Amino acid sequence: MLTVQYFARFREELGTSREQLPMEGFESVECVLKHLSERGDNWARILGDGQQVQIAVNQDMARRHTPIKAGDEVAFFPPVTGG
Amino acid sequence: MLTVQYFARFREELGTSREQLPMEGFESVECVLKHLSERGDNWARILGDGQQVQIAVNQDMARRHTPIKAGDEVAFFPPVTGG
Amino acid sequence: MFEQIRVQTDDFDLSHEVKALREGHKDIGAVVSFVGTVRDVNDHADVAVLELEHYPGMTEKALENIRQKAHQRWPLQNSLIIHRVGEMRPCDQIVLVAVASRHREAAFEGAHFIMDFLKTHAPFWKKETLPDGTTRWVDARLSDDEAKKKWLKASENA
Amino acid sequence: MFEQIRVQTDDFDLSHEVKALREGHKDIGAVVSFVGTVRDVNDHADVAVLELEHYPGMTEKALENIRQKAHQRWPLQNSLIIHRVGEMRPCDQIVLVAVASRHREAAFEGAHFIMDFLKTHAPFWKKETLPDGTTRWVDARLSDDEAKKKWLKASENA
Repeated sequence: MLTVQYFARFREELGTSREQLPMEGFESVECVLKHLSERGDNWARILGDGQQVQIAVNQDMARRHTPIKAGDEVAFFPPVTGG
Repeated sequence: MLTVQYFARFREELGTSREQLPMEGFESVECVLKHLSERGDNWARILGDGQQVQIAVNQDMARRHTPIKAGDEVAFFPPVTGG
Repeated sequence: MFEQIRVQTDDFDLSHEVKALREGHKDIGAVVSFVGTVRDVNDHADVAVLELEHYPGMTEKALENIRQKAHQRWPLQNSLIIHRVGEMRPCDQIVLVAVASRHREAAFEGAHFIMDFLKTHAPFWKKETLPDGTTRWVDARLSDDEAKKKWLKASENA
Repeated sequence: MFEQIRVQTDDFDLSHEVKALREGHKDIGAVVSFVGTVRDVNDHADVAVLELEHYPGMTEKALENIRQKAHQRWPLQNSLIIHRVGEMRPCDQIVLVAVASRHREAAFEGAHFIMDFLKTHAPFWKKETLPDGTTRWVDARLSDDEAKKKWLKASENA
């Protein structure tokens, strides 16, 4: 399994903050994004190709090609605006 | 007349913090320095040619070639070390 | 015990924190602090409430990582990052970064570096509520990304 | 009345001063403060007492001049320089420079600029007393002069 988290605007617009995904041959973050964006409208609009998505894997900033494995915690969020 | 002030190490080593000098054709700070350094040992050592002397004229940082006139307040001191 | 990374809802006191930061380090000659505050106007609209969301766990890890990087890069005696979360109002303090060093150059650069990376690498998000009750998420500033890049460039040239 | 230039024997409170600096400016988003402190070790010798001498009249004029230059160069909402004179001891606060702006870049640069010019253009002199009672005047650091020059260079390139 994979834990996926959403924050801020993504959390609000996708209507969920956290879910478990079965590992379906996800080699990298890219595969997870592709899988999720196939869910339809909001998912494609927010997580689809060309969207500004920041990524964390196991609480470290990551990229689309970052490899993932079962048990990982993956998070998607808009560009951060702290400080 | 000219008011001349000395600060910090200069004040201590010259044994004076303030004096009045008659204006004897002093066109610039350079002339005053030359006049003072002719007083002898400590004066030559501290204010003579090639010494590191910082200068203020009327409470603004100045240079050796800064012109002066009667009534001016001239100050000589070592490089500042505040902060 | 002085915690160098704190994510909290409570406000903080600058004097108190800087004093604690210096405690036990007699060779500190310079402390640079940055305090970020809620402006009442952002992009030409009044702000009534600002809400700070974060990613618990990752936030602390990201901040500690940034802090460590600053210590690797400059000779710093101590440093501190406090970031508030939850609801804040105009003029409230949001963030404190304080850096202590023997000399001022390292303290200024270290604090500036931490703030620039905090802005781009720490998982915080701001949501504004306007006086009419409408809300909007604050957009990331392109200039923040550029501010971060100047440190990467400086590092390559070093 | 908030005095933006102060030369005093008394200590100061950082929180109090930063709060006063921000008072009435709701568009401030960033405050950078620098606190200089007495180190107990300078050039490998213990310091028991530090005495700060200054040039009354010129000091205030020089500090105000530096402050104005910073305001001309960056969009600053407010700024403050407090410099202590007289006798101080290790760990005592000597100087506070605090600068408030809408954004952090100007606040960091403005505070750093003021400190670099204060170090080379404000008439203060430090005299150390060592534990055995001997005294010595602190030498100016060459690096302070170089630090100032980087701003002149930046200005020429601008």
